[in-house]
Amino acid sequence: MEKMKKIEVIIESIYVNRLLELFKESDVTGYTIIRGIEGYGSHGLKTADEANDLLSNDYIFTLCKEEKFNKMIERIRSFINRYGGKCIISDTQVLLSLKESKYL
Amino acid sequence: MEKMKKIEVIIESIYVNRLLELFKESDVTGYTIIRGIEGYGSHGLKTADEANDLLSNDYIFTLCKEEKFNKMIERIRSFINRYGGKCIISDTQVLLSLKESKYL
Amino acid sequence: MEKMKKIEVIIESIYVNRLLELFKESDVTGYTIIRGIEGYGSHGLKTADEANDLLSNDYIFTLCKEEKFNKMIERIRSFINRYGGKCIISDTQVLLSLKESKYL
Amino acid sequence: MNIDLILQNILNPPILFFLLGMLAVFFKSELTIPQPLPKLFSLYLLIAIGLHGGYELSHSGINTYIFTALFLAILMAIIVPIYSYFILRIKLDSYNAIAIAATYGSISAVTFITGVTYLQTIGVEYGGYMVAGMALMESPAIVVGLVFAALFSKDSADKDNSQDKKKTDWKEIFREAFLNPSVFLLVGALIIGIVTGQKGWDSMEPLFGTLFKGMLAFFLLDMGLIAAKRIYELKKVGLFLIIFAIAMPIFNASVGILLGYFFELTKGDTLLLALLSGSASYIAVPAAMRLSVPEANPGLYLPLSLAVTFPFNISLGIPLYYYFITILWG
Amino acid sequence: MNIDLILQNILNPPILFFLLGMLAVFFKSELTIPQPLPKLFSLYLLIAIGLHGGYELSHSGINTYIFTALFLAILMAIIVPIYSYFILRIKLDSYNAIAIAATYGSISAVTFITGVTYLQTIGVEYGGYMVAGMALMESPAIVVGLVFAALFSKDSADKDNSQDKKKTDWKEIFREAFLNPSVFLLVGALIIGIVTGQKGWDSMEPLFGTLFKGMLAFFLLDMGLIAAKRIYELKKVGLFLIIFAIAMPIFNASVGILLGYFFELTKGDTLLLALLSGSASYIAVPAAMRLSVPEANPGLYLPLSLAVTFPFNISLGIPLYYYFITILWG
Amino acid sequence: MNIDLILQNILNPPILFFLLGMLAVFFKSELTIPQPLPKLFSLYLLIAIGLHGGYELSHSGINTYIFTALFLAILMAIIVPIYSYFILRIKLDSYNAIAIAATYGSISAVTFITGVTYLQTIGVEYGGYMVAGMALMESPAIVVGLVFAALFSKDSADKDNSQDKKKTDWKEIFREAFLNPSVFLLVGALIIGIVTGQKGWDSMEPLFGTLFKGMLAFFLLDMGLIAAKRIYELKKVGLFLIIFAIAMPIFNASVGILLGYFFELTKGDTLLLALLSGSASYIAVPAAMRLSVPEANPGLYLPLSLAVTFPFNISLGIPLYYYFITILWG
Ligand SMILES: Nc1ncnc2c1ncn2[C@@H]1O[C@H](COP(=O)(O)O)[C@@H](O)[C@H]1O
Ligand SMILES: Nc1ncnc2c1ncn2[C@@H]1O[C@H](COP(=O)(O)O)[C@@H](O)[C@H]1O
Ligand SMILES: Nc1ncnc2c1ncn2[C@@H]1O[C@H](COP(=O)(O)O)[C@@H](O)[C@H]1O
Ligand code: NA
Ligand code: NA
Ligand code: NA
Repeated sequence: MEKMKKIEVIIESIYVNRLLELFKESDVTGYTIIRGIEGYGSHGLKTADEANDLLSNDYIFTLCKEEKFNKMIERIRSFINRYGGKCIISDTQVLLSLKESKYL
Repeated sequence: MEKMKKIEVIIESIYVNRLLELFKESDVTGYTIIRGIEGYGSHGLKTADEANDLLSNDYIFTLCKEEKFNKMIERIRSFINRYGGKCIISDTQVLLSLKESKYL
Repeated sequence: MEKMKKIEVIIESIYVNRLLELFKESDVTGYTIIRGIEGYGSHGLKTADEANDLLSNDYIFTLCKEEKFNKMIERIRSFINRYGGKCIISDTQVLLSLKESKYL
Repeated sequence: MNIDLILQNILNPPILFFLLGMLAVFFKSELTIPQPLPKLFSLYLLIAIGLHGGYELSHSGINTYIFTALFLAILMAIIVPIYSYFILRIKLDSYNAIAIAATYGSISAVTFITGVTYLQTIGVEYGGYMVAGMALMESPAIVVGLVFAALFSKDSADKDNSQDKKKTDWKEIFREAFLNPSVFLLVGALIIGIVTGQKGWDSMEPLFGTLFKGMLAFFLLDMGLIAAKRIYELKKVGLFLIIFAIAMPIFNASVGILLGYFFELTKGDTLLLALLSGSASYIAVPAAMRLSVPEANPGLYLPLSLAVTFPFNISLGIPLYYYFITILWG
Repeated sequence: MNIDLILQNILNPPILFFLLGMLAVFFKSELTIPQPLPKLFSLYLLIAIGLHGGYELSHSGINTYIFTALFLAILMAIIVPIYSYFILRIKLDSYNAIAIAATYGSISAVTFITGVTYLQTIGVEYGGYMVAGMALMESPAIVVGLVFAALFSKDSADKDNSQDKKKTDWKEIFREAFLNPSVFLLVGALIIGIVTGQKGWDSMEPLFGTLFKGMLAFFLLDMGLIAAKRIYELKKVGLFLIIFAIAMPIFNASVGILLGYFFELTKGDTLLLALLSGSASYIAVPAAMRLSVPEANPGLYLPLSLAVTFPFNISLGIPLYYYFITILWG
Repeated sequence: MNIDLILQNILNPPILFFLLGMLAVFFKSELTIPQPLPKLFSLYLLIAIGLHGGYELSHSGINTYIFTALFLAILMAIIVPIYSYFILRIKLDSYNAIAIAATYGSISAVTFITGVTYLQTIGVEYGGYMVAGMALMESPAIVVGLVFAALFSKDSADKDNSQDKKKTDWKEIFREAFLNPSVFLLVGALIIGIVTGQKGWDSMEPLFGTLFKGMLAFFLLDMGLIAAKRIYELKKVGLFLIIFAIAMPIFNASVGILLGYFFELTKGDTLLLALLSGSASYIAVPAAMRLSVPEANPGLYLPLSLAVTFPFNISLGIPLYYYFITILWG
């Protein structure tokens, strides 16, 4: 098991590609997405039942080591300043497969 | 970054409006919902593929400061006693946008 | 409130039944599933929009006490070695309903 | 009873697709029809039923005969949950008796249209106004259930000391009774059908008329999957309730048939009245009961309605009730 | 103005289903049409419109008249967002003025086909090439919006010091303008319709022709739900913009009608040109604006387009514009 | 080879929608058809194919000719995965050779119905019993794959010391072979079609017959999106396998054609036999292989089947195989 940060982001679906680009540029090795979710926050109610990506959220999380996280955090902060959304950071343990123990 | 509690609740979809009311009465400023999920627990199997909200769960979480959480916890407990479901509480850090740093 | 481990697993949808079997054999008392989610990792991109369960992930989590977790962990590790996927472990507090306080 | 009557009903693609869905579960095939596809089918069926019923009403207008039929429909919808409650109290606590009584007091739209398909197959006339009857039969059982809940389970209100909660509930439950999606959409489409008449129907028929039986078959495939999955829960339900779930529909249908006979309804209309009386709700009422009587166990009323009464009615019930009718009418 | 014109439009099932959807929200019925069902309907409608338009173009070919009609369509699509921007700047900042101007400069496909349905109801001819006109009118407003964003809101680019970001945006926004799913699918289906001609249409007509009005009704039920939900946001929008959301379509449609009159389009084609000019986008343009002008508030442009302009156009706008046309044409 | 044969195939709306889907991906348009819409289309197509095949079988009955055709179908389904395996072993390890061989040994229903559409376009007769042939051809390759896995990759079983796991697998894999949703639904619908005959088909035809080509076009639009996305993975696949993915179908189809010739099948039936032999599974078999041979890389067998063989077969393969047939038959 490896200690890692779990970075969860909830943003308007329309901005998800831009966030994934940010992840890519930060050398993130993996992520998980749950699309078309709902929510309420400072930008109002997202109901996810519209013919429109502006009214629906996506939920993305990525796991990474503390160092990588420290490098990303400012970029995520300015992303959220510009596009809205929430970012939640928590401490987790990740169970690695044999192969991955080498990768990460 | 701000230390906050993440309160996750899994309940039968049919009760989600009542939970949101509880949130509202507790002055929760935001929440996120993932609808139509499946699960197994003391109330049996929820398969989410039925023409029926009783057999499907919703997953809701809200982030709030410790004080607000302490005020809510008894209401959530009695909600779960009445309607079933699970409530998970964990410690997280939330990255705030410039604007929100004032709000919360 | 009860201290528990939250074990989150992300795997190819096609293997979810096998994981649930593993859970059953480990006497897990409950779990939650979010199906058809997307992700990227060492096994490439899962887009969840295909007529095919191989290209989509499921997200499952279960809450259990530390002892049960310790018994399961090696089985999950060998599961992930064989079938891929990610397993995230974190510490949480679970709010129990009156009834359950007896069960668990 | 003539075996032909049964075969004429069962050897129709919709019923066979229902059986196919059940077989898929029994054989553990991984066939699934994920949400929101079942939702699409049920929206479609409700709109189609409503529009067509409205269209026929726009032709027939309202007369004493139709008025009588609709009156009988409401009558059945009120008395069935009342006497069901007292029968159920023999073995069950108040909460569960209320929930099950309300479930059986209301109706199942898919059972209704399977009956309509059967009448078309055997070439027996029926009236489009029976759709209005169906719409009128959905809500009364919910109201009866709520009144009984207020009368017979007051204690629960005391335990839970949040009084304001109780007040909001009433509004919410009223909405569940009269504005739940099924009733709302059915009545809405019915009115649109009446208002737009022949011209409206001409433009809607290709989708909501011609394709109807195919969509019913598709939907029943899904219902087969759903019903079969619930069968595994029946072992927890107990013999009394399983017998109830077959005997009660037959009894209710018989009452409907007798009423139809005495008030001189046609054979087709009587079958539909009987079927509505004998059918049990598995969407609207369970939802309303879950909200208003959370103490009742949905592990009882759902499997009974879905896995026993529904399959029984659409396979054997329909020809059985029609057999009763042919005997009475001579 | 003749009340009959309005009734002829409103007493059609599709419009009535739209009203039913709105009522569902006002009465707090829990009727929902969850994703991806709305997506299914909109994919269907785009393909159907494109195929049928292409099929008709394969018959008519291109001539000077059609060329004129298409030219007028593009003209309107360029000038509307330009003058709208300057009107909006009276009260709004640059960002919001750009986003709203672009929204109103583009078109709504569902408004268009509701107009087509109206013309069929009252038996007035129109040309299938107007579908090509519609396709041509989607993108210009996005381009105008982007040029204005570059001209009038440079400051924002400075604040955000990630210069490379700005470059990629242009490519992304170009894609949004010309390759967004609506434009892409519509144009693609149009070309397939042209290429496969009569034979192609014969094989596609049962799904994409015959069922069209039923599917439109189904989709408008959902649009009613969506529009009504947004109405609650209008209180934050302010009177100026609400007036804008009704006056602007009437004005734009009138300009379209005058152009149609002077360039001698037929009455049917002119109505469609007017309607396209008067309609506002609620999918493609809002998406493009959200990406390129994140500073603009979608809480303004979305409710205006969805909850004011769209309902107005399909209920009163269509007969009103047609009334103008009957006056001019005499 | 006559270019007309190709154009007759390609200039059909379904194939053009497939190309449109591919273009959407290449042009990076954000057109998507989210789940469960693709699922809806594939359920529809399976039911439609099954019902129609069953309906035709209810007319034709079983005779020696049909028996021969079905026998040849099974024969091809058994020998193709066997010889494919040995060809693939030249370059690949046992696991991947098994998975790919099984994939190519089974069939693709959408390829089959595209072929049926082609025959209708060019006016050539074929037998509805070929649907039964298709159903019979789905499973054998899975069984062959499993037997090979047991024979040639025993070592893996040892590594994993959970013996009981291995036992349950067999049951699960048997289910995958004979009760996977595709086979189950197809065979179920086929039987329903046979049992309900003319009368059943009459009631189902509006949905499952008349709309078929439109639904196929809709589904192929999605398949275009899916296939094109996988093309980007082909660079990791290597030239040997890409050549395999085109040469193998041609070879398998040719074997099918020769068998059809010697056993005196009609031209139409032979084309369908060839197409089934040449097509590769992209749903049922990959799923079964992923479960039973997790060591094989789905990044190989999925892109090959989806992004090479499927597009090749429905665009060039069909007319090519038909060209071979016209040469042989003279
Ligand atoms: N306090 C909160 N707890 C949980 N989720 C939140 C919270 N605030 C915002 N969100 C989620 O983040 C999304 C964007 O937040 P916002 O930008 O504040 O509107 C919302 O639509 C919610 O899904
Ligand atoms: N131990 C558990 N771990 C994860 N999820 C659970 C657990 N127990 C219950 N759940 C979820 O909570 C829902 C309601 O729980 P219950 O009221 O116990 O049936 C279940 O359907 C599951 O989705
Ligand atoms: N670093 C990561 N952060 C979040 N999710 C991940 C990460 N790596 C992998 N995943 C998820 O786990 C799935 C399987 O991982 P893998 O077996 O590495 O392909 C991926 O498709 C992702 O959904
Ligand atoms: Na009843
Ligand atoms: Na416009
Ligand atoms: Na094959």
